[in-house]
Amino acid sequence: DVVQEYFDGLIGADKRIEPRDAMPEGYRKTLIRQIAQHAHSEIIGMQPEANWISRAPSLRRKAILMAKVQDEAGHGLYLYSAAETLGVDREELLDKLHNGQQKYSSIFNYPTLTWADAGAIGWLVDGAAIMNQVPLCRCSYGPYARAMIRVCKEESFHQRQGFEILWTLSNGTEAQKAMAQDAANRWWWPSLMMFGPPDTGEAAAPGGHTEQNMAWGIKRFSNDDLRQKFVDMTVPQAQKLGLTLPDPDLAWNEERGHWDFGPIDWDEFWRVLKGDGPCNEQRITHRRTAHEDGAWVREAANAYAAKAAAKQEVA
Amino acid sequence: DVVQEYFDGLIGADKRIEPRDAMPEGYRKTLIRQIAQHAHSEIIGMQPEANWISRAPSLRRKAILMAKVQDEAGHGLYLYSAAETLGVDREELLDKLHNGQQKYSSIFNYPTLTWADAGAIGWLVDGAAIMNQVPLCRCSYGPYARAMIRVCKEESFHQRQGFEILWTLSNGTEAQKAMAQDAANRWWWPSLMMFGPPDTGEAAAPGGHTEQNMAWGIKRFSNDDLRQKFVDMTVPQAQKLGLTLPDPDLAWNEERGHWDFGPIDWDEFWRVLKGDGPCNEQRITHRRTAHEDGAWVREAANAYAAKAAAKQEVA
Amino acid sequence: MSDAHASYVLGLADDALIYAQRLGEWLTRAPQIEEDLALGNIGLDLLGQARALLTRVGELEGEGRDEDDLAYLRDEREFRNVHLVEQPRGDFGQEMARLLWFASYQHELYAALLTSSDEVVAGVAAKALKEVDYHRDHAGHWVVRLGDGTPESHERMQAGLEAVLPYLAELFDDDEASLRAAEAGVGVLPSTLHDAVVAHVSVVVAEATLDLPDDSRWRSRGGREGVHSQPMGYLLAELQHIHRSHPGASW
Amino acid sequence: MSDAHASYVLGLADDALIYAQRLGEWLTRAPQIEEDLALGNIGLDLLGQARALLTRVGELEGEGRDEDDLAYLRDEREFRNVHLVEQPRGDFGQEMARLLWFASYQHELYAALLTSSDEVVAGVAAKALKEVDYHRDHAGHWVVRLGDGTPESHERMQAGLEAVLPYLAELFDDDEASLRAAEAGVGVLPSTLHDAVVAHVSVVVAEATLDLPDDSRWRSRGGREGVHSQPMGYLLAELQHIHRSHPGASW
Repeated sequence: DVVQEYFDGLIGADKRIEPRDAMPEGYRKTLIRQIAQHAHSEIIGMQPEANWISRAPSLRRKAILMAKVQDEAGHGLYLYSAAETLGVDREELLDKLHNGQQKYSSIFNYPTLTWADAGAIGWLVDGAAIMNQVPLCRCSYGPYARAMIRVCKEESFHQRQGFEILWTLSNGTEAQKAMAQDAANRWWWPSLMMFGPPDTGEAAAPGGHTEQNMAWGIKRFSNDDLRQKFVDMTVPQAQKLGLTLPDPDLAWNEERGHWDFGPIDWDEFWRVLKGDGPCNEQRITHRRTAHEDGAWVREAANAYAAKAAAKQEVA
Repeated sequence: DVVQEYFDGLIGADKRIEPRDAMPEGYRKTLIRQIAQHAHSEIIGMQPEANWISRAPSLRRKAILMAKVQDEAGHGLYLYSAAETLGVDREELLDKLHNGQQKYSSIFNYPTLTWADAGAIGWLVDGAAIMNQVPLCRCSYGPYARAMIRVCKEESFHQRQGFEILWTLSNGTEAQKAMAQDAANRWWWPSLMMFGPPDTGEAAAPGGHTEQNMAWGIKRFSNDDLRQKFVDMTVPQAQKLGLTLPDPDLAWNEERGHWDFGPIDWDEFWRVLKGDGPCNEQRITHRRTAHEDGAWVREAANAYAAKAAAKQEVA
Repeated sequence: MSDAHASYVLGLADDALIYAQRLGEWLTRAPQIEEDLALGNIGLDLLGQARALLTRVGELEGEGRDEDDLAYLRDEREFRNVHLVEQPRGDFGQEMARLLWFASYQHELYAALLTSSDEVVAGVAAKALKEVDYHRDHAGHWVVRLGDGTPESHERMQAGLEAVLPYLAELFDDDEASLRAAEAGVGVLPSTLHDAVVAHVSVVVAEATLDLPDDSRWRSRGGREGVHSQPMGYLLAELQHIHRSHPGASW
Repeated sequence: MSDAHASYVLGLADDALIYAQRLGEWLTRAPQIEEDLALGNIGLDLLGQARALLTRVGELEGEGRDEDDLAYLRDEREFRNVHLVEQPRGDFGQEMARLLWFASYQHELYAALLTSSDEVVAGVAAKALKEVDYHRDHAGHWVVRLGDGTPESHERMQAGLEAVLPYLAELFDDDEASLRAAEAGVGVLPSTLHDAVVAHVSVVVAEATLDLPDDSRWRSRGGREGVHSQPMGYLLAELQHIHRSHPGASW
């Protein structure tokens, strides 16, 4: 069929697919699901950090944190817009988030217990996110790739800010050092889980689409490859921070040229993914409440816009 | 008329009127209004202190404060019961509180801004209340007089606790001393206003009922007499606390054998009484919200009681 | 005196302290004045238990910390209470659901601690047992009245039971400190209390014409290791702010 | 450098700081993502103003206090903000009513402070004037959209205007510090800003098909003397708790 041939040609030539281009339904659906999940993660991901805005321990940090959470709202907007180029609208995607039909990154189902968590999220969670996202800047779908370029630029800024928070803490009082170490202890393993289930073995995702997604140019590296890259990048940073990562098996493997690391608790991963994490319920309820409380405002804005448009037509 | 003669005879002999006794409508109405206002004051008066339960600076003080606020709820209950002996019910009185038809002591329209205010309320506000209430222990209406005896006993306990809070503060750090002095500054004048408008002069209450109430044995001393007694009692206590009362005219008058004090801002008194105090709106809204939020609970309790009674009848 | 001993007692103390803090919020907000009184009383009882237990923890530690040092100067990660007690106030039905479960739990707990090898703990348990007997009854009566009251109250009371459900399993988790405290005869294994607590609550819930909800889609974890839910930080900010604003002051 | 000078600037700073704190609460709670962004932005602008002004206060005092000492280590009675900005978050309509009034006030204020004899204050005013121009517009657009939107939004927006009404008079009270700061050419008398602010708001309210509410039955007083409303203590507990929990630490 002509559509498929044209599409395959573009993909084969490593060219970008644009909204005007015809594309296979599977490709479109996969992209919508992935971009939406990514957008939802930005929006839900605001919550754990917003939890510290009111209590940030200095005004400078408060300002940086507010700006960061705001950036995440911005990322959400770019990404919903990218998804909308595929013929869905934001309201529909939000409904799917709220009723559980679409997911967001499971990392945001962990609570932020101390100020150091604002640092650990920047350093580890944004660090892992960048690792996942940088390849997406070359994704075959144009609007997604362009959104990712913008997102990645800001994320790496956030990652440095997170590192800087921990740097200050680990050079601070005993209590601050302990706080930084505790945050590293709690966020390390969930960060490794952000790359998704292993490529092979018992815990691998049943019926994974990795191969197809790679063929489509939506995915460029396997989960385990990205995870290894992340570990290799992060271990030296932890050393610089003077923090111990909570894995006794962590060791440099001269032969592989990589850091070895211990087994991940995939039971926890699947448990949290399926809804039994510390904050799944709270995150969705918070989000849903904001949306429902704001319904009258959105309706009013639409009604006003309609009236204004009608007036313009008359005039 | 026989009722009036019998009633006058009891009053003349300084005997107690009891619920079974016939009484003039004016006496009954005056008592209902006064007892209700008194009960409302206990209930609204819980709020300024409850504001400090969650933040009390030691566990011992937290426990004492919780017990005190609870006692006030208890006082409210005795007093509503006393009013009910006059043929009204609590729900009706609460409605009148909530819709502004009945008043509560205006002192509770001032906010509690610091922990020291918990002390100042005990020391000054409870102190003034006791001064007003002790004579009521000999009030002509039996149930009211008996409720007052119980209330006064607990109030004087609270007054001592308030004094003790301020004593600790004024023997504490500089910041604590300043806190105690600030509380005395803010609560002194409103406490003097608790005795009501002056007996004579421009600011006197128009159409006052003092004479009639005295004849009925409901009131035993004039507002100004009670106020003077309060000043005379309190000034030496302030000296003991090392606190300065915010009145440059305060001076011992050898001739009168009383403390002279400066002019009271009766404009402020009338303004706050009429609704323009710092917390009038907040106090009533808080109270009304609690009542409305609890409506379903009270309805359920009634429905359950009715069902239980019906079952008992069948059995 | 092992660390586990102090840790175990600290868990008991923090449960009581944090729930007292939440119950204190009801004063001036209860559905009727009698309940301002009752919930204040229950809060006071719990505060009293917390004070005695915190003082005991201070003795066991031997570092000179008193009840106020422990209540006001620990950070969130050092609090050992379960998530159930730190959750924000819901409606009155939800509070009665929480109180019924928590008082039933404390009832079995303190009954078992009567024979604690720590005499102070045994003493606290003896006094507290009478208190929580009343708490449990009080909550039970309300659960029945609300469950078997009006259609609205029935629905709300059922919702209250559902709302607290995810926080119940944690009450019965055998954490490290309780394992070692039980071995030493100081404490009791929480898991051993489960059946009696459920039995008591089930009777009340049945009388209330309500359903005991099924297993929850998720459950809280980690309070005993100081991993709390987000409302905890705000609760502590309120609890500790004034005390921390005046370092070293006496009150 | 008089005390009145520092006090006056502190009042400006605290208004901005405390309102920034309230606006920060909207992040993750706004009716649409664009508003999370917008309210976050406005909060950030105010926080920036507060930081610059607090730093200036520290210089004027000459006691070595920096912006964080002033924000985190003052007690409630030392804060000089008006009651309007410390009130708890209402619904979005009420927030837009508050923002419209406050930004209109700040607009006239900063316009007048362009010629302040305190060059730092004049500099902050110049930068802030552009910011609050946007804040005022943003709030104005929403007031119009909500007032002239649906029947529900009309009603809610009207209720929002009523809800903030009691807190407006205080914005224009000439307190001691402002009297002296105005005399010295440092500041401006709040009362002189009143008419222009009301004029601007009136135009917006009329376009929104709403009514400017009549005088309030009561009005707030005393914020500039550190006499606040009860929500202020809780706001400060949240703002300051972590900072105060780590005396002397750097962040």
